[in-house]
Amino acid sequence: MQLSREQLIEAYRRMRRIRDFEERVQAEFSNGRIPGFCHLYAGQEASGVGICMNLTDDDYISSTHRGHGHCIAKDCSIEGMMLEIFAREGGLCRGKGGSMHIADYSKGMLGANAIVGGNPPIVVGAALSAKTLKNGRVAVSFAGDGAANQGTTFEAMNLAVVLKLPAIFVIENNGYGEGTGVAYHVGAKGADGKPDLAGRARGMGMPAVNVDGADFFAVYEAMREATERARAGGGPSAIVTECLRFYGHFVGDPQLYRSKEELADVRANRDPLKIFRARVSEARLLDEAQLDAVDAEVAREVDAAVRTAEAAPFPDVRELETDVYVSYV
Amino acid sequence: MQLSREQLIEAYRRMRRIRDFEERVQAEFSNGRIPGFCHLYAGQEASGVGICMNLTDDDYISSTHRGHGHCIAKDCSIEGMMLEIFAREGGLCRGKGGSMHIADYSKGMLGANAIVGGNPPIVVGAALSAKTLKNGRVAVSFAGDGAANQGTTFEAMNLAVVLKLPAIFVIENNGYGEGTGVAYHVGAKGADGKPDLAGRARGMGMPAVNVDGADFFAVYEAMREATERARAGGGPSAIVTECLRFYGHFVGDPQLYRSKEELADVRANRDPLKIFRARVSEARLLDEAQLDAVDAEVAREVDAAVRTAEAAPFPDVRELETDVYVSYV
Amino acid sequence: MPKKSYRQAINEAIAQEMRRDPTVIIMGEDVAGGFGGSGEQDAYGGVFGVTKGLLGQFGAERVIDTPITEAGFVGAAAGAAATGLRPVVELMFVDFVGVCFDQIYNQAAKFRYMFGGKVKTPMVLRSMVGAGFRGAAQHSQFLAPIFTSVPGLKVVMPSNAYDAKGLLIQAIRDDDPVIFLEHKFLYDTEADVPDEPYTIKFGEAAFTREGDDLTIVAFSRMVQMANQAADVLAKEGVSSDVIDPRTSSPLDIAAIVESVERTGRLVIVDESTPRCSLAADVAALVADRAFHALKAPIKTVTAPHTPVPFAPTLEDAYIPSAEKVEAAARAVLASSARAAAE
Amino acid sequence: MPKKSYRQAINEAIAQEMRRDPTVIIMGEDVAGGFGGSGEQDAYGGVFGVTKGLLGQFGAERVIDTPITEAGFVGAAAGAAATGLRPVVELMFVDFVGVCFDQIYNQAAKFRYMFGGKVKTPMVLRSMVGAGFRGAAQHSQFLAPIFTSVPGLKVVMPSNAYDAKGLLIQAIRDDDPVIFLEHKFLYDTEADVPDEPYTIKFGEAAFTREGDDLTIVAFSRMVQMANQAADVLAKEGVSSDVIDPRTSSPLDIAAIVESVERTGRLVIVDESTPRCSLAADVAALVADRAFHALKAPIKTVTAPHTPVPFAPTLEDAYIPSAEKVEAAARAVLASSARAAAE
Ligand SMILES: Cc1ncc(C[n+]2csc(CCOP(=O)(O)OP(=O)(O)O)c2C)c(N)n1
Ligand SMILES: Cc1ncc(C[n+]2csc(CCOP(=O)(O)OP(=O)(O)O)c2C)c(N)n1
Ligand SMILES: [Mg+2]
Ligand SMILES: [Mg+2]
Repeated sequence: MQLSREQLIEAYRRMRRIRDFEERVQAEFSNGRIPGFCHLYAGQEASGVGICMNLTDDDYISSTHRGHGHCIAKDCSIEGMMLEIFAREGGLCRGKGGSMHIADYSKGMLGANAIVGGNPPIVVGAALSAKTLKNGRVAVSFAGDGAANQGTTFEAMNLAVVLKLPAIFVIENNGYGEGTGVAYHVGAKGADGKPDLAGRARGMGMPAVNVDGADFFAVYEAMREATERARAGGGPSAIVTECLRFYGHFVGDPQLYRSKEELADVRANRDPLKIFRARVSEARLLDEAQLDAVDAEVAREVDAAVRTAEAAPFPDVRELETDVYVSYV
Repeated sequence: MQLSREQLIEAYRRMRRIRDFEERVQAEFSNGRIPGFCHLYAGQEASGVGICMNLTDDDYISSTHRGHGHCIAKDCSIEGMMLEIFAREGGLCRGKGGSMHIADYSKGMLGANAIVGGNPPIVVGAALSAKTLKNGRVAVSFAGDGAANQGTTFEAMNLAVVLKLPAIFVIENNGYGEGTGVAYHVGAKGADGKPDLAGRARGMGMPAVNVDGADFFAVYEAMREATERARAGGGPSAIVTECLRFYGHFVGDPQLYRSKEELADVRANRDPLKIFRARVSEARLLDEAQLDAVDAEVAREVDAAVRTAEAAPFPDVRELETDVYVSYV
Repeated sequence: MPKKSYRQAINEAIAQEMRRDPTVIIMGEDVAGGFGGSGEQDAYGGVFGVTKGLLGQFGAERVIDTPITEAGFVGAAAGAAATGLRPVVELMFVDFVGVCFDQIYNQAAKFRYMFGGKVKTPMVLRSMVGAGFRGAAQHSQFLAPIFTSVPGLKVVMPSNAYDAKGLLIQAIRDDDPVIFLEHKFLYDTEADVPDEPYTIKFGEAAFTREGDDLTIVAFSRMVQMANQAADVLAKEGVSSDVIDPRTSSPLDIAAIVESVERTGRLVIVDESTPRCSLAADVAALVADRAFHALKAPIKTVTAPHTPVPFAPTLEDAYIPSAEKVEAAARAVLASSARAAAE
Repeated sequence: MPKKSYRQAINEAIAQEMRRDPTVIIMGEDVAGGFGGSGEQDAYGGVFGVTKGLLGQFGAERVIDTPITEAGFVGAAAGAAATGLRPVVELMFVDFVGVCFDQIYNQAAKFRYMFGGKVKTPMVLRSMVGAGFRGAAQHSQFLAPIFTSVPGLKVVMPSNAYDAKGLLIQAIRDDDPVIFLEHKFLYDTEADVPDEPYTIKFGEAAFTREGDDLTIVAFSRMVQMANQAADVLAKEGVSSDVIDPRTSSPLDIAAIVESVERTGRLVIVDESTPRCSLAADVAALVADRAFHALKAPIKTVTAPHTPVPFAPTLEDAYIPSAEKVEAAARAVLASSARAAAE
């Protein structure tokens, strides 16, 4: 593991940011302060951060309706995000996109996407740019277990293999697409009888691995290999991260489709932050005080972001018809 | 092999019909007597017939732009087909569909389809009908190697596995999608370095086999197993038939993308009719005279079909606006 | 008569038809919800609970949750419809049509014509339309014009609970493919809805207000805005026909023409973006067929030529409002008065 | 000036832009044709040979054959455009849009707005439109209205070789996503086409005939029918403006309104099916903005509300003909004469 102390702290910071951010969004949403829908990433932190700690701002990622975590993992400003989620003029999308459409091209974040399966083809395009322009970048598609069934996902995978592109397909298997369980919706089963998303990706002609998506280190390592291969011209890979969401599909979801036991188990045994802390403490890589300091710092950041967002103006109604085109007669 | 003499003769008859029909269409088209585009099935006869000899009129098939062979394999009237291809009122689609849209529901032929990848979902629906209505039917999707890359094909496969439907996905790998070779357009490669369409289907969670699509007996046997499994409630299967087309993608295609050697080899060594004749003669299942009699009979049939078609009227212009709806205000 | 919500009316229509006809099935994402999970099986009943309870009544063979593969399962509905079932398939938000449009417009809609009239495809595609929920650009569109433009489809958009039930039962019994557009803003609106099954014929407009000075044609939720505007104008002595065509294909153009021949003035209200919209469609038909009766320009009130924005300040300005309808009506009235004075 | 075909003009536009700008690439099915086969590599150059020769000039890194996965590669074009390339992507027949529409209307078209104006998506989607080739229901559609209705897209449909080159170069240089619709019937038509690169601005209509009695607006191939009809009428002393908007989005409505204000009479010719068509769109705009100038009903000449039939007898009746345009024009003229007489 080549991670420096600074990198470990940064990884923890981003995971903590995601957790705090999402818990705060959950609270603010429930208080009626956030319009629309929100899909929270809490519980899946190690997946997004384990992937993105391998990337620079020049590399590309593209995300889903559950995009807050990916943005934060890719180091987007949480203030800009919070403003956007609060529908304010100063948001990353100037209040026009909202939770499901956050993008920050300056960070290589090509956008959340409210169409399930919408983003994998777009990532193939970003990888094609990288290959054509020979700038050494890689492009990462995040998609859920549900999205993995969309035809676009398969098409994108085949295209990336055919054109040997530096694309990486991360499938975050959190067990559900809305209320429907992966054991039902993915027909392919492995030798263990479990849904075999990695096998399906391998069938498309690329290396694919399954990793524990609650374990930052496992995700990081799998991504390190995939990224090296991609940058070396070795073509695409797939990484299936097995993780679980703490909350419902959307904020407000009563989650009737999940048993009480499952929900309790998730928080007790599958918390990526707890697991990370335990690992770095055991291995004496970081001490508790450092981690606590990050916690405190992040809490302040998130709080400040909410306060900024609350105080910010909504977009002026004249913005309704701007930015449809770069230019139009 | 449980095929009776009558069945063998019938199989040969359908293969011969396809060959004669297609060669005649090629000639008539070149003479300017057939409007539009035609995609010929000659060379792939053993695939369609090997599959359909396992089916009854109640079972369903759905086809592609290269649909003549599948129609004939499913015992559609060649007169009705020829009338349709000649755009005549008496055609199977009353002149409104043409070569790319021949359908005959009385024979379980749900239609050719000019959208590559358009038919696999439709077949899933027919299989769903069969399962819901518990009528023991199976539904077969024919698709090419090119169509196998369409997202709809993957979606249909997964859906059929999830719902355990009596659907069979036949992928006719004739080496090309238009001018693009399968070695290029299918990213997945097997251990032998060749495109692995069966492996991809297996990855989707269903049994899949590769068979020699020029060998009627190999196709028939693979389909027998798949059909039994489907009728017994064992769910979908895939069969990849490796075959080659004698003609170009469409009538008139100069086929620059194929070498002269390839073209010569196809006719010399990959002719399903020659192979069939050799096999049944060697095994003394049928004698040459019987087969010659079929040839003569089919030649007359095809000739009669063309004469009927040539003499038949075009649809009256009043037909333009009929049959858009069952009823419309 | 019992008061029921639009949501209930739809649920009841489906349940009654499923009871009556064993070939009716429903399918879509989370139409039950909970399959393959560790908890309950009818957990969702559709994301807005419209199909809740049907699983318990009809079982998993007829209430079918699908993977997220709209092209796959909408195409399957078409194939099932052509082979003996009457599927009611749900496309959760109409915005998702882009991933399965081929199966709708090239397949289901064209089977009958392409195959020479020898096939019928009795499927219903239910889908949610409309802005106002802060759902942003990919969860708020109206898109009815795209379906309306397709020969072979029928397009239905109830504006109230009573119509929803009658039109949906008609849609399920209908032998052609029907696109049934439910406005998400209307689910909680109530109306008197009979318990018995009943049908409403396609292509028959409803008049929600009657008058002689102005014709307002409005679709789906926009009927509310039209009614409000008409009520304001009525207080000033301007009486309006408000016409809810209920189906855009077939369209009851005869009723509209008849009205315009009486009033001479037309405003059309449509939540679509303006280009090639339902509003444009109706305006064009009237500018041809009732031209000589017109006393003033035809005004349309639509969404602007923009995606649907997220921010409430912007989205509220995006949706046609009663005020905008009123303003359009006043412009038409003023213009005809000026013309008469000239 | 050298005579060139519409096909050559398009090829030349692409080649010149690829030479000028290394970020321009082309991709699609068989845009070269022959990859992975046993024969030649530039075997097709597009199914109608439009992109023939580009592989030899620019190599396989910039002339990219794709598998048959339109959603995949059209989406890839959008993603590539957002990250520094200028892809010219080919959707072979526009009829296939149903399998990739999401990537066009929810993704490429909306990026800029959804992301607050911070992104541009300079892609061109070239596609073949139109009936007349006996291609039947799934290879003959026009579909321009569907694109025109989408905010965020520009929609271009050249009616001749000269315009094809200038509009395509403009499209490639344009920073917004452009749908470029090539009528398959026009590939062999010729015009004077300069060798040098040139651009034609979007939203500027061309007048192919000028006159004061009647305005005929026609799109794409229909400009031919309009010209023929105008020429017949001219012999009888009726002079017409024939307006080719060239782009339906943006639309040069100012030119149309100005003309109708002069002529008072309008016929619109559009190969679309009638509902929510380009014809309806233009009619609605004029019925609002130039109402008081109108002397007669606005007539539209479109395809019927049917799929495209295969049989030549039917397809020939499907396509708007010069005779139908003439008949519509005569109806408009007669109606205004009657009105004047009253
Ligand atoms: C094309 C499309 N179909 C359906 C939906 C509705 N929808 C939104 S999220 C979701 C579930 C996605 O599941 P998954 O991919 O596993 O992601 P997760 O929510 O678990 O992160 C569905 C069905 C959509 N937004 N787009
Ligand atoms: C959606 C769609 N994309 C592209 C085409 C154009 N097209 C027609 S046939 C064909 C090749 C199909 O290849 P394959 O599936 O291997 O079938 P084959 O022609 O070899 O029988 C293509 C690209 C189409 N008809 N539909
Ligand atoms: Mg999931
Ligand atoms: Mg092939």
